[in-house]
Amino acid sequence: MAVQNFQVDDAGMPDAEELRQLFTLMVTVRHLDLSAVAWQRQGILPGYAPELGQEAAQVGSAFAMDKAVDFAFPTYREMGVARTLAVDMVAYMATHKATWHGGLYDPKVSRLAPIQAVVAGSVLHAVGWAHGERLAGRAGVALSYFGDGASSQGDVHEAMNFASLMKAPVVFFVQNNGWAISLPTEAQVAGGSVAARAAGYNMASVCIDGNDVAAVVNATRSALAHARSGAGPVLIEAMTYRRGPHSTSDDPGRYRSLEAERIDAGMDPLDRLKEKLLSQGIADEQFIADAWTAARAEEETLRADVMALEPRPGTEMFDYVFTEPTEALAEQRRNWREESEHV
Amino acid sequence: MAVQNFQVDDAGMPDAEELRQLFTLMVTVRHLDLSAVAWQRQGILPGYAPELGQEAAQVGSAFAMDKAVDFAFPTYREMGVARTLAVDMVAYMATHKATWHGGLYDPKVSRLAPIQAVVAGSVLHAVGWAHGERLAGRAGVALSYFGDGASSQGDVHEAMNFASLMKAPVVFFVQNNGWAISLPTEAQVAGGSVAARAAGYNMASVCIDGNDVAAVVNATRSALAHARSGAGPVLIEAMTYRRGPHSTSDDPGRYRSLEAERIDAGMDPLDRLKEKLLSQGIADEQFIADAWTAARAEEETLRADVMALEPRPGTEMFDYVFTEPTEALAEQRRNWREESEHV
Amino acid sequence: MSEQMMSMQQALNRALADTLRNDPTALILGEDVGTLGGVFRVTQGLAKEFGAERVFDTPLAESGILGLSVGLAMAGFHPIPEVQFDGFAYPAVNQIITQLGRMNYRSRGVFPMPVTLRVPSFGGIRAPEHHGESLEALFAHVPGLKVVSPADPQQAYSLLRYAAGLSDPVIFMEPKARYWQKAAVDMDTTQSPLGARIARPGKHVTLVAWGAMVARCLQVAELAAEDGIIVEVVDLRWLKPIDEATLTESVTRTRRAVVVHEGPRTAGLGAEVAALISEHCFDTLKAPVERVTGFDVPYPSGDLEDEYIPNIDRILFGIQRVLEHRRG
Amino acid sequence: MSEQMMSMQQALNRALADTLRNDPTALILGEDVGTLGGVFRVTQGLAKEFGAERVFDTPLAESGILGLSVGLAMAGFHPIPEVQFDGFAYPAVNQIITQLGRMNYRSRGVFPMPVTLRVPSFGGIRAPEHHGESLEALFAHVPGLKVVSPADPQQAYSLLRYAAGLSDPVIFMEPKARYWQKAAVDMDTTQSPLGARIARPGKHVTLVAWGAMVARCLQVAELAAEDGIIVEVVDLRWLKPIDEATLTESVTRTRRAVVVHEGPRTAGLGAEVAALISEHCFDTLKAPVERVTGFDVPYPSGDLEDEYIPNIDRILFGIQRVLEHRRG
Ligand SMILES: Cc1ncc(C[n+]2csc(CCOP(=O)(O)OP(=O)(O)O)c2C)c(N)n1
Ligand SMILES: Cc1ncc(C[n+]2csc(CCOP(=O)(O)OP(=O)(O)O)c2C)c(N)n1
Ligand SMILES: [Mg+2]
Ligand SMILES: [Mg+2]
Repeated sequence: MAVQNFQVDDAGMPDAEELRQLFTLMVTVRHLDLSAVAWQRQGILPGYAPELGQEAAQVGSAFAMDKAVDFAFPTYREMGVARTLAVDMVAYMATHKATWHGGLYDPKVSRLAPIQAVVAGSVLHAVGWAHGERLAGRAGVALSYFGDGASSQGDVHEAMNFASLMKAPVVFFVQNNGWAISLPTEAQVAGGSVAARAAGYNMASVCIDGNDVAAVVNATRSALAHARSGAGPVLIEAMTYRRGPHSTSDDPGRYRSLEAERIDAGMDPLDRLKEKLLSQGIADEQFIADAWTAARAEEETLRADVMALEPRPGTEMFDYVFTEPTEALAEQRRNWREESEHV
Repeated sequence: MAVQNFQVDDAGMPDAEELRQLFTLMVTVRHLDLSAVAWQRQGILPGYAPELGQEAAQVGSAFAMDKAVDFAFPTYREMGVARTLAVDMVAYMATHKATWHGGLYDPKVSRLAPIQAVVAGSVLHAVGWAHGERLAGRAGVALSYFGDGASSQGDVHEAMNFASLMKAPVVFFVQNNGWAISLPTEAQVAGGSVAARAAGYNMASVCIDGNDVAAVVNATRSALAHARSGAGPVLIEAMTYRRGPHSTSDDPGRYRSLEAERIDAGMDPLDRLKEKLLSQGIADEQFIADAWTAARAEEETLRADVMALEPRPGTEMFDYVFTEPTEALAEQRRNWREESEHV
Repeated sequence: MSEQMMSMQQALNRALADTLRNDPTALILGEDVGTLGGVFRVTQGLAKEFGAERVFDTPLAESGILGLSVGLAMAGFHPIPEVQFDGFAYPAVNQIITQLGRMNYRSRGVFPMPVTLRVPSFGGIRAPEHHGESLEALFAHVPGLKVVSPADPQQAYSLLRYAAGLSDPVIFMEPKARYWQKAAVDMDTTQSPLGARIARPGKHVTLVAWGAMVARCLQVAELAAEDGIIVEVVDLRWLKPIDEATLTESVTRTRRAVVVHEGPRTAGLGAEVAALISEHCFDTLKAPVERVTGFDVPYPSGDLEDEYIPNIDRILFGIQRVLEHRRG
Repeated sequence: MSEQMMSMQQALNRALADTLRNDPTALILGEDVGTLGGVFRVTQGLAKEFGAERVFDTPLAESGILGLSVGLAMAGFHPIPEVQFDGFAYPAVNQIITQLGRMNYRSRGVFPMPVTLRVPSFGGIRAPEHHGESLEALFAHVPGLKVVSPADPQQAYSLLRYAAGLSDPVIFMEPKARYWQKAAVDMDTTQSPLGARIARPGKHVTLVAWGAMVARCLQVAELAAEDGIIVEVVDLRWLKPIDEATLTESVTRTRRAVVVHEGPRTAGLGAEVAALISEHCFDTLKAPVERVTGFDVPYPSGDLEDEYIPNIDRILFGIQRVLEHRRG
């Protein structure tokens, strides 16, 4: 399935220990994702965008990163990426709690750019960052996450053209989850394949089974290595399925039937990995059960911490606008304090 | 060279009489183009964007249109298209005379949209217009002109995706003239081919010799027929060369040598057609000479008329903003007249 | 008598249905406007009733949606595009400013642009980033555009019907925080859809607002009345062109004015309103026109949005300042 | 003594060279900025001197240029992108507003955006469509951006050096009609690059302007002086943040103000200046602040641009109106 000079062999396949780690991560992410939806129903979060069904794509791709040098640019749906990168998940959930746009985690330390709400908004940043790393003589590769819907945006085209021309070390990681809110991929992506676009830019690309975490790790490792070597960007289209609603305010029943969902979703990526682990003797039922227990424990602490998260002081509205504040803004800050905090 | 379901056979090749017409048009356009540059030097026009070398691409493509139903969307460099469509050339030159942005010709009657100064600005309009024609049950096809430079713009990507999904009757006619001001195509178009992009949208495309007017007519006719039949859009990449400066304020000596120009330009499209006409006995030297004489006569009248073109009354600044004017604007108009025309 | 209780979302839906019914050239397009009926359900049921040719989903590309609309208008249609949220109008700004606002001018009237762009606007719903922006200052500055915002269901119905009947491009800014409140709507109202509207007559000070801030100003007027301050509330409605006559008439009576909006203060539309009032009422004004606005900061996350959007207290402080101004 | 006669184009070129020399993270990018040296030759010679890695041509995509700059800034660089003309900043508006202006805020200071966006701006050179636009009102309204415009070669050098040294994003609007006029430039000036500047002291009326309008206002001041009217000209320089103190100080003395700009009147930056002056000088103002501006029409073709841009007559009429205002 590889095109041009880019070859995905099996060199990057995760070993048994890695598969166990991946399973544990996927369980953690799955449980946290379902919990976040529940938190929204319980009034803890005003909203949330579930990644249900995309655990293999997200965990697998982030797992392949070299956290010492690489950097990921997420959308609003990359909770699995964040958790895999060991981002502080309270600080991550702060976005969904409406505490701070972009999250409260330190993106530099986390190797995860702030959460991005503009569809396709950060794809060009990934190219710029990657080019900068190369200019600076560093070895980092940018991992740019976006969806099938985002592929329609002009910025994605500009990003692919720039990246290919500059041979920027970027991996465009497209999660084709079948939907952009209510629009199915076939009405979104002319020709049906985002990966097929890459050839037009003389860019390497590969379309993979995004629900097979081993395949995702392997392809992402190959792509990162390719980009790191200076051979140019790679586009990975990971075919997956958005098993849940677009967000907690969405009602998929308006545009797809449960029957269609069941057929299109295919086999659950967690079940697939579990079967593999068990059938290949990589893990036993106890291991599986322990993973779920750990996930539940993690979620409980997290829930408590998320609930305890206090609103940021209003002064921060003013304090992060500029690095060198202006007198006009300082005055607005003073007025705000007088009228709202009565100081 | 054809891709997918789109086949360019020789069915649309111009016959002998058409070749003579094409030659006459190309001579007219060539002479007018060189003259317009001279007019600029003489102070008649403040600026001009020569199409020197692109006569075959422009005349040939416009010649293929069905003026009863089709519609062309030009950039700022399509003088040859305008002349072929028999647009009133004084009204056309009005743009370059700085009389009125977009020209003074009636775009509906002319089947030529107003001159467009935003690179890639009108590509989406062509798609929308084409879709509208189909909705209205009319047979029109949109011919969307743009350059190699324009292909980098996000709007072009969005237009191709929309057009292919909607099967809109559009022909994207790309004049790859090797340059976007000072940037050569290889630094502009990743992969080097705009036509190659089409496959990624499951769109028909063909790359043609844009300096062979017969090939241009033939390919454009095929493409128009394909689009008209409801089979979807087609992209034609006409390989040509910008033999002159980008505009009358440009100095190509700063970014390309005369030697490189000579090699890259190849054979002049006019000379090619002339040789063909003579060698195949389609026309004789007298015909050639007459064409030039007619071109000179046309240019002389035109020059006089362009020179005579008066500035539009200032009130028109206000009169074309809205179809239903506002009181605020009416007041500005009154104030302007008082202060500037003292009425 | 056609008066009915309905929410703004329903009133807009009704206005769109009536437009599609009466104008065969009207088309609705945008992200998720078809099968889903829009993320705010404003286009709910329309694809079903009018067919997928007249109400259709587009790919996720706002520049594409606007560029397509310009082309459709050139072909004789009346497109009613939607951008899903205020902050996602930015990718379409080039098409809006250089094409939509200029095609009639450029073509010397040959290609009018009867395009009604619906933009769910403003904040107040604890939404993610870029879902709470106020773009009226940007749009009002653009030559060739008209801009309007309804404050309640009646205005929503009347103004959308009117805007969608114009042959000029109109940016129609829907205050999303007000989508769900119900009120009586008279579908056959003879009230003029032009100009501003005195939403509550008063005498001591004029509050000028639009969109969701009108309801807030009406609340403020209630509270102020308890202290004997009789506040006049002007619902500006048209943000371009601004109804200078109504503003002047009101402030000539009250001699004091406060303009309220959600968008950032600097170069916000409040500056234009303040400048107009100062120009027209210079000799009668008892105090400088106050601006109670959002701050010059990015629209904040939900936890802080009540600190950002002008709240009742801040508007009352503004009123107090104009009432207490003493020549210095 | 480093004073030298040079044009604004040369001063800018010099400022860029000095920046590249002193700041190893500085990069220049844009359409035709490399080999060609820019269509206005502002980056002439820089690619040759500093190499193709630091001064490079991009493909023809303004959103791409700005998005790339944001990413480069995240990687620790100081990009100095150029968009070729004002009207071609529109395709980049989404990246400018939602990303460039917000990344520092969104990341809570972790990713400052030291990006200096150069935009050849304003009209007056008989150029094609979209080559004469004034975007200051749009940019000044955007949280997170600073906006500045030089009026002469000295300001060009000093302000660009200063802006390019900031770690906040600055929109640098170059008045293209003034690129070629020469004047003395002191490269070691100790004048502060902050705030506004009294370009000519006066006493009867304050003219507020920026960019190319400063030179025109200085001409007006000369002419008015012949009639005994002593005009003060304030070169605003920073369009965001606006130097309210200097405006207030000046108008407190002159008690009359006229603001002049090329962009359309409605919701133009003149409204903000007028509103600020009215707020701060309410009790001293003898007449409403006049706005002499472009009209609410698309920037016209060359033949009509002198009818559109505030000319000497229209500015003189504005002065006359504020001088003759009588309480009515
Ligand atoms: C520029 C922009 N336009 C519209 C939206 C509203 N919106 C948010 S998510 C979304 C669908 C995105 O689909 P896709 O890229 O496939 O990602 P997915 O949601 O499936 O993960 C839309 C339309 C937005 N956030 N940004
Ligand atoms: C959006 C936009 N950006 C920049 C420009 C300035 N500009 C005018 S023509 C041009 C080059 C266009 O190259 P290409 O598309 O190849 O067309 P050509 O000029 O070769 O016909 C540029 C950069 C513009 N007009 N519009
Ligand atoms: Mg998707
Ligand atoms: Mg070209």
